Amino acid sequence: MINDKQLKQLVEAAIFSSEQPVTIDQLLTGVLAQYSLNKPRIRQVIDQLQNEYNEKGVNLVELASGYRFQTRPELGPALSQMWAERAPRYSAALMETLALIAWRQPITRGEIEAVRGVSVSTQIMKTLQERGWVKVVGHKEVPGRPALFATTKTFLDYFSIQSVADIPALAEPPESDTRERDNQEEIPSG
Amino acid sequence: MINDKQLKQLVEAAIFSSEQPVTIDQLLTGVLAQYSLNKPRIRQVIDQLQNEYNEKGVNLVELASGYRFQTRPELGPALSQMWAERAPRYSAALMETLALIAWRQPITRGEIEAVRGVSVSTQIMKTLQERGWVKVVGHKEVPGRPALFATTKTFLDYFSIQSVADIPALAEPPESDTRERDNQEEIPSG
Amino acid sequence: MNDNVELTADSELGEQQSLPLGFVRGEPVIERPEDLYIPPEALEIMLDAFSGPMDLLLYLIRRQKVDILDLPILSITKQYMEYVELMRELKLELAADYLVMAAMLAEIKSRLLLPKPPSEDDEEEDPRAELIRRLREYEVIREGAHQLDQQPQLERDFFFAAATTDAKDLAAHTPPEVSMEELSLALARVMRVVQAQTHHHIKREALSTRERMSAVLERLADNENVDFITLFKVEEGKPGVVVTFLAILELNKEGLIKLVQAEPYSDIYVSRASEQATELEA
Repeated sequence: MINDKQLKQLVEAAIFSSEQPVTIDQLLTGVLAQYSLNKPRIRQVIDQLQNEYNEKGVNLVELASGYRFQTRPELGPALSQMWAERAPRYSAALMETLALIAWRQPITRGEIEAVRGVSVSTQIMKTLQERGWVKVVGHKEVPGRPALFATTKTFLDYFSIQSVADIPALAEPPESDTRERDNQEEIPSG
Repeated sequence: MINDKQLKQLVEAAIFSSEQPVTIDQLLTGVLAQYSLNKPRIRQVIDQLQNEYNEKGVNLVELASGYRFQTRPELGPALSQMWAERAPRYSAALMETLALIAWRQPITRGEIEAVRGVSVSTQIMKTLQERGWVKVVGHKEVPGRPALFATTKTFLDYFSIQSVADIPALAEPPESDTRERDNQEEIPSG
Repeated sequence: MNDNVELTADSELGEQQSLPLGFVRGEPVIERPEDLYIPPEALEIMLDAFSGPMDLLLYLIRRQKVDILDLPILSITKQYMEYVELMRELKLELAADYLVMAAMLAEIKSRLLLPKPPSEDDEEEDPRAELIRRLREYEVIREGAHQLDQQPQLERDFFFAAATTDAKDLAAHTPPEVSMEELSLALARVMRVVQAQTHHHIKREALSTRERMSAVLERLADNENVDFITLFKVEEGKPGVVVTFLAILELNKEGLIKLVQAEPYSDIYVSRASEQATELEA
């Protein structure tokens, strides 16, 4: 025999420890197999649990495939912070392209490629524009009329830079750095 | 600002939805980053939650690497029936190797073999590392530079121990043994 | 696990009367060995159950109910050898480690049986000492392993209680955060590249036109027709472009390369003079 309290604990623990939603049938044939219990009894226990968890950080919900505990919907945005580091990071190539546009705007893709010594992928330009950081401000009057890219106000807001004029100063390479590189026989990539 | 109820829900949901045990620091810098809260406040919330879950099917426990919700110990037999396929059995050879690493870390494979009087299979070392119980923490500065193995917090969490010292037999080596080991350049276990 | 084995062994004690007689070191075993009342099937299970020769040795000592410190080396060695021989007789796969231990026991035994030299110095210890030390050390570890196994284990005695969350999906759709510092670092990298290029202007000027001529020829070796423009590297700056241009003119003058232009203002193609680039001519 199993008393009400034990039964509730067992159902609660079974649903919490399952990797998949759990049905009442699975409970009856699984953890509760040794007791003679019926569906209405289990449903009653689940009702009680749903009430108990109503105001909690996790709720007991019924899905098409069974019952499971899930976090309270309105906590989603705050909880997503926990996985923030999982969000993909921008590549060095994207950051350098963005830096170049900010510093040398308006600039064509070809000019960016000339400085970086490697081609700039279409995906990078697309990402920068989708993020709202970069936009086309015109076309250079040379053969092919390439687009001229510039940074947006959204970009400035994001980085809290007062004006575009502030940007180069932020990245002025230190003296030591220049000296050091003079001693190196470095060939630019590309 | 966040009120007590919301805070408790958020902490509860964060611990329930994390794949790893969660520390108070992780809560403060993660889900709670936008609120100015301090450790004592969070500890208070965790105390409340521990009380609330005291009689439930799952309990909030503190492990070596943080807080985690886990099923009530006495429900183990019933639940393990339901999730039998999940529970692996470990050989005596594996457990002895693990115990040796736990107690004598950092230790080389050769040193393990010397004590056990039998070669340690590659499979055992692989299993221990795949489970995240054991990791290579360095190399011994002797010919061949053999890897030095140590146990992880994951290992402590898995066996619900706070530290290796909690295992009585391991905590107290026999008299004669202690004497001898004093002469060695022993690195304290971490 | 070893406790189970012991139970199996003990339960067989009364029932098992006949054992296949084995050979120990080539000598037939006339008498049934003491304490060895284990049928082959059980022995096979036992061999699996023992985690190694140390485990087997400890088992034999415990069966005699003696302290490890009083290790009765003669009887233990005899029993151990009997086990090993029996394992061989039954063609059980025997780990080499069991034979290593057998050799060690035999050596200790012979040292014990040898008369002690009269000028024995104090340093000389009991031949059993090292084995006793190892056995005690191993016993502690084995006990530790046993206690570890008794600890509540995740997924055996308790389970991780988890709740699913939509927060992960929310996080995945959040674009990466970028700090001002990251942007500054990116800009610094770009500026270093620009500086390196400036630096190269000076270096390239020092380059001889002859060297560049070789480079251009080398470049042409694999390609029949090369777009004139591609021979220039923008990042070399103006001086680099000039050196390349001079090299191309010189190569042309020396008849080493051929410059082909289909029509005025169209692309110019360069090829090695030895190659017939007729197809490009209008």
